[in-house]
Amino acid sequence: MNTDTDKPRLEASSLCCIRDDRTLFADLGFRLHGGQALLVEGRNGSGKTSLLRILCGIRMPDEGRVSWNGEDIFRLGGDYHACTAYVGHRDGVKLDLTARENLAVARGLGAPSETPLEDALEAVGLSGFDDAPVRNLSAGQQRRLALARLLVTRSKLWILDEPFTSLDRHGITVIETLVTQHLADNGMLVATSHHAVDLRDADIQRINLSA
Amino acid sequence: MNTDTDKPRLEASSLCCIRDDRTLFADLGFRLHGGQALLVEGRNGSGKTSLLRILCGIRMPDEGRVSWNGEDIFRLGGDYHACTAYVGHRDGVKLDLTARENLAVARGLGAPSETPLEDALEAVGLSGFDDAPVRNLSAGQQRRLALARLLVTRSKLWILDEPFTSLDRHGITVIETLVTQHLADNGMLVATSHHAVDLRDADIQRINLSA
Amino acid sequence: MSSAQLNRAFVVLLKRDLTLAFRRRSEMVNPLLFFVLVTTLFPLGVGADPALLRSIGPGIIWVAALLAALLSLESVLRSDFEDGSLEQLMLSAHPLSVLMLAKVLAHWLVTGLPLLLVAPLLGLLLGLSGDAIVTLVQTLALGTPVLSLVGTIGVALTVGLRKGGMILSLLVLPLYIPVLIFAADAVTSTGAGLPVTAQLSLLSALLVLALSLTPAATAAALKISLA
Amino acid sequence: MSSAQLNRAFVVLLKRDLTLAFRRRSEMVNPLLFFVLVTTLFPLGVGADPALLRSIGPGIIWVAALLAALLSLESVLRSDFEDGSLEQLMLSAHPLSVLMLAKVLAHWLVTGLPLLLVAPLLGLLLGLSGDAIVTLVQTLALGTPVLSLVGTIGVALTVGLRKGGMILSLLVLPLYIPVLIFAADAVTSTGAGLPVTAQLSLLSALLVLALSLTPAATAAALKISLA
Amino acid sequence: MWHFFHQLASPRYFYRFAGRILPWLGAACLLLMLAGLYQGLLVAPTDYQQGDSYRIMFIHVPAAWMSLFVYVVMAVSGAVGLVWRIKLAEIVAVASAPIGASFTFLALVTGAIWGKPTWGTWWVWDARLTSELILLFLYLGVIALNSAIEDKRTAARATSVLALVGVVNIPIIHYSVEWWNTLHQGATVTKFDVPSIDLRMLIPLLLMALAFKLFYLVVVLMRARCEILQRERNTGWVRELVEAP
Ligand code: HEM
Ligand SMILES: Nc1ncnc2c1ncn2[C@@H]1O[C@H](COP(=O)(O)OP(=O)(O)OP(=O)(O)O)[C@@H](O)[C@H]1O
Ligand SMILES: Nc1ncnc2c1ncn2[C@@H]1O[C@H](COP(=O)(O)OP(=O)(O)OP(=O)(O)O)[C@@H](O)[C@H]1O
Ligand SMILES: [Mg+2]
Ligand SMILES: [Mg+2]
Repeated sequence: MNTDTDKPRLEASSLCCIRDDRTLFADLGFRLHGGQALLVEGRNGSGKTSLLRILCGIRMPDEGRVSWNGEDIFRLGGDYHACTAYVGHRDGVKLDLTARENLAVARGLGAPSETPLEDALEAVGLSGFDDAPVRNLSAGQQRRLALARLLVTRSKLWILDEPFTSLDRHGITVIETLVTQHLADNGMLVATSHHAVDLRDADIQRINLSA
Repeated sequence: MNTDTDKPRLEASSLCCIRDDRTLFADLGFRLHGGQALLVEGRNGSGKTSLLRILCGIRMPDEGRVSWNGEDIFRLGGDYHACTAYVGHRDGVKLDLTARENLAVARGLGAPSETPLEDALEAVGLSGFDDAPVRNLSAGQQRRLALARLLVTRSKLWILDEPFTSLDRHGITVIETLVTQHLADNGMLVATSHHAVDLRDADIQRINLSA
Repeated sequence: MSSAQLNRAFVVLLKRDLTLAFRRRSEMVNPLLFFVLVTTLFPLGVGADPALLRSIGPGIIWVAALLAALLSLESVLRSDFEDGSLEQLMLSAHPLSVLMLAKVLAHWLVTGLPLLLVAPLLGLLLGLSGDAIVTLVQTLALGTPVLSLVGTIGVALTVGLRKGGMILSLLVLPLYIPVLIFAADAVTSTGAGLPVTAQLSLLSALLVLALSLTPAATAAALKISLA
Repeated sequence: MSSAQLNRAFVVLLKRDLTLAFRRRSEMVNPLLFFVLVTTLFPLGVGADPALLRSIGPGIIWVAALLAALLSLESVLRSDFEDGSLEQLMLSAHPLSVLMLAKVLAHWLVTGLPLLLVAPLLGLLLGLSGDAIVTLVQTLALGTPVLSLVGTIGVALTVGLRKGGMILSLLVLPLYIPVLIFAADAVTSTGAGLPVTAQLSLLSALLVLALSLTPAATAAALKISLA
Repeated sequence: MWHFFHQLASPRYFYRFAGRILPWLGAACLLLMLAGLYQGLLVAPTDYQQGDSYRIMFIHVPAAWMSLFVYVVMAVSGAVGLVWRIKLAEIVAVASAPIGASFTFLALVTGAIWGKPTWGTWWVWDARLTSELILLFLYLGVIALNSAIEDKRTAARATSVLALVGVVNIPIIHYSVEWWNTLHQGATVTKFDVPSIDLRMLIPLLLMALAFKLFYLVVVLMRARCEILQRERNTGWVRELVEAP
């Protein structure tokens, strides 16, 4: 693992993304340090999800590069993934497992943090639902479970695509608190949201893709 | 066809719907005459779609009955369907056909109205897109096409499930105008919508399923 | 609804499905290729002895046709279900059974008919005699529509389920057995120089039966799945 | 990542998939039933002559195993793709190829192993000798993992497509042919009293080759499909 | 030299370069083909066993050779495209598949036509015939996958992976089929060996083989040019090209 993780740095330069020969964005760049958040904004279909997937390393940019502490993320591969956590449009939870089992899998596949699974569930307001199959949880509760994944691995960089989908008012506050805490711990955030996000006095950059 | 279609009447009495042993609503009844609209309201998952599908005759109510001009809609079958048009959550348009071909199919399967296909496309703001495969239209345009179906058959009763999904401001106004016109022509409307619906001074009933 | 309108609805739907199939031409050949592939697996599995292949050839070709029909069946209703067109068909003013018949006809024209055309080739590969090949095509002409008709009931029952594929096979394959038996036997008998009118009339009877009964069953099954 | 963590990830994923399969027990038996059904279709198609059945038995059982493997394959990745878990696997800190190996192993334990258990029964039905049945089980033990491994590449390539099923067969069946040939031949040879070490070592070689090459190919294919 | 290849890999440059050499290649192909056919059909002597029917060899054998050759080209360029991310290589891989499939089909059909007079049957489950048939299936799988994926770049990359997997399997399939055949079949009619071929037969055969290679080159270049135009249709240089008179 990278020794530099204490002052992490995510950089993107001259990114370009083309889908079905429509250029979604071009020559996009930014630099993000520990403790900072990047909010990506834009209309439906403007390319927010595509950008996030490029930053995750799921998708190759059509031009440009993304680097983590100065190294290309595709070169880093697993070492980069060990520092990141992604919650996408789809929750990535298995409906036939219980909430706890889902978290255990997530932890087993990443770099485990010290937070016990129960605490992670409690943090997102799911204590008491540990052993129910996720199929019986409501959409909002499933979304909370997906977000609880962020806590069970040691990830500096959280990449969240519409984290507040299907969350009620209380759920949104809970997640905002978690994110603020993460930023205060020198973590980083890249997120999209159609809702306004209240991160108190965090250091926030914004990119608007519809502009 | 029914001779009574000039003063149509939709009645529901003591409807009850149960899903996965959860009672969504019970003992629900109403009576709707030509020129009137019924707006069904309620939270996510409260049973709005289920109610609309019962009114369409896709689903049997667990109790109670729905009648059209005094006759049970399941008894009437095709004769009832000839008087109704339904636009559900899913558009029901084929992505590989053109807009015009889609409308031609819809007309061929129902009781054709006199409106030429071009006029129907124009009414929803799709003129110029007649011959593009629907796959290349945006989500909002696809929704407009689905709504254009309402115009190509002679249907007294429109049943619309979230008609405004993916429509922009202008699209919403267009549809509201069509609906107002339909009501003025002695038509009937049953609709759900999370948005506020502006039907000017139409005669509106409301049912709230979350209450 | 008048019967003229019903006729028109039938033609409209048939034309729609054929147009759709034509717009996705490249997918149209898949069942055909599958049919050829499965047939060629057998010589590789049982050995290349021409006499042996000739004797099991009819059975092999028919089993392959069964499987090809089965796997292509899903497409009859699945995409209509997913984009909501199926609801619209249910809510049309016309009897669902007639509309289903139009869809099955389209499916057969697109996936069954091509099998008839390529079957002689497979017959040659497996060393069937000319007469046997003629009977093979006859049985396919009578039998594959039955497969489409009967299979559609199964599809209608499973269309709402996520993992349709495998369950569908279990529902439908047992129903296919009579067709398989009569058809394969007819071809084998021709190879042995025996008359086959009995088998062919039985197949025709099955076809008539399927034509008259299955559309209603499919319509009923659909109404249940969509509710 | 340390190799202890990698081991743990492998075990976690394997356990996850087995738990999931177990929670959906009723779907687990489907490939098995399909296998049995297809095998029993043949006697119906080719006639009941015992000598004939004995001689084509190995080929038939193996073709049925091929098709059963093929149809169950989709499930390896499809549901993970649909609920977004596959993205999470790609973004885990561990090599995707190792994780894929865990998934394939789970798939084989759930769908391949049961075939081994029921195959003797089918062998008996088709009149294979005791020795031949032993070889049949041996070849299935060596061959079905290859089917799972190779097939997963095809699934990875088609997982994002709407109509995966039929295309998958076209991609994968030709690649299955060597397994079919060696395995069916081994069983037939045993029946004829010939030694089969050559075939079995070839099958083992295929297994080793597949184990070492396919996970990387699957991982590469997945990265392309998900991008 | 390196600079030349580097430039060539840029679609725009390749488009123009291919456009310039295409007429020459086409002409050369035509000449060779005519010469080969003339030599083969008119000059070469009648075979003492097969009569004139053997002359289909001048189509069959080159087509069969090409069917393998094209697959290898496809896999290699696919690999190059995957490893070094050279778009042009992907395009060549994709463009090759239908051509290779056509050669394979041609070899099968001409072989079957040849088989009827020589062996008295259109088809036997001979090793070489069977593996040629499977090769056709491999090609068709590649084509099917490519047309099923809507995004062109993804399609090309997926196709490349499949072609690579296939090329690993070709020798395995080939030997397994050969082995299967020797085990199952006694003496077959299908002994291809032509012990010592008459020079007057060999020359047209080689001419035709060369002509087929050139033919492949011409068609693959044409298809690649089309593909490039389609992929780059939104770039400036293609717009200029289209708008220019
Ligand atoms: C459908 C039937 C046939 C198929 C699929 C077929 C396939 C092939 C293939 C794949 C090759 C190239 C082999 C290689 O380069 O390794 C080939 C070469 C050849 N074939 Fe055929 N063949 C068929 C029928 C025949 C027949 C009937 C004859 C003549 C009796 C014949 C004569 C030859 C000859 C002389 C060669 C060149 C041999 C060499 O390269 O050493 N083929 N054929
Ligand atoms: N799999 C795909 N293949 C081809 N084009 C796609 C694909 N997915 C998305 N697109 C196109 O890419 C564009 C950007 O999609 P993306 O999902 O990045 O948008 P977004 O900004 O996240 O939108 P939303 O607010 O709806 O989440 C869209 O116009 C869409 O049509
Ligand atoms: N196919 C189904 N099987 C079982 N339960 C279902 C099914 N479809 C919906 N339900 C359940 O029925 C309830 C009502 O669903 P319905 O679709 O009628 O809600 P709705 O009011 O239309 O919600 P929305 O505002 O999200 O459209 C939900 O709680 C849902 O869980
Ligand atoms: Mg998005
Ligand atoms: Mg609803």
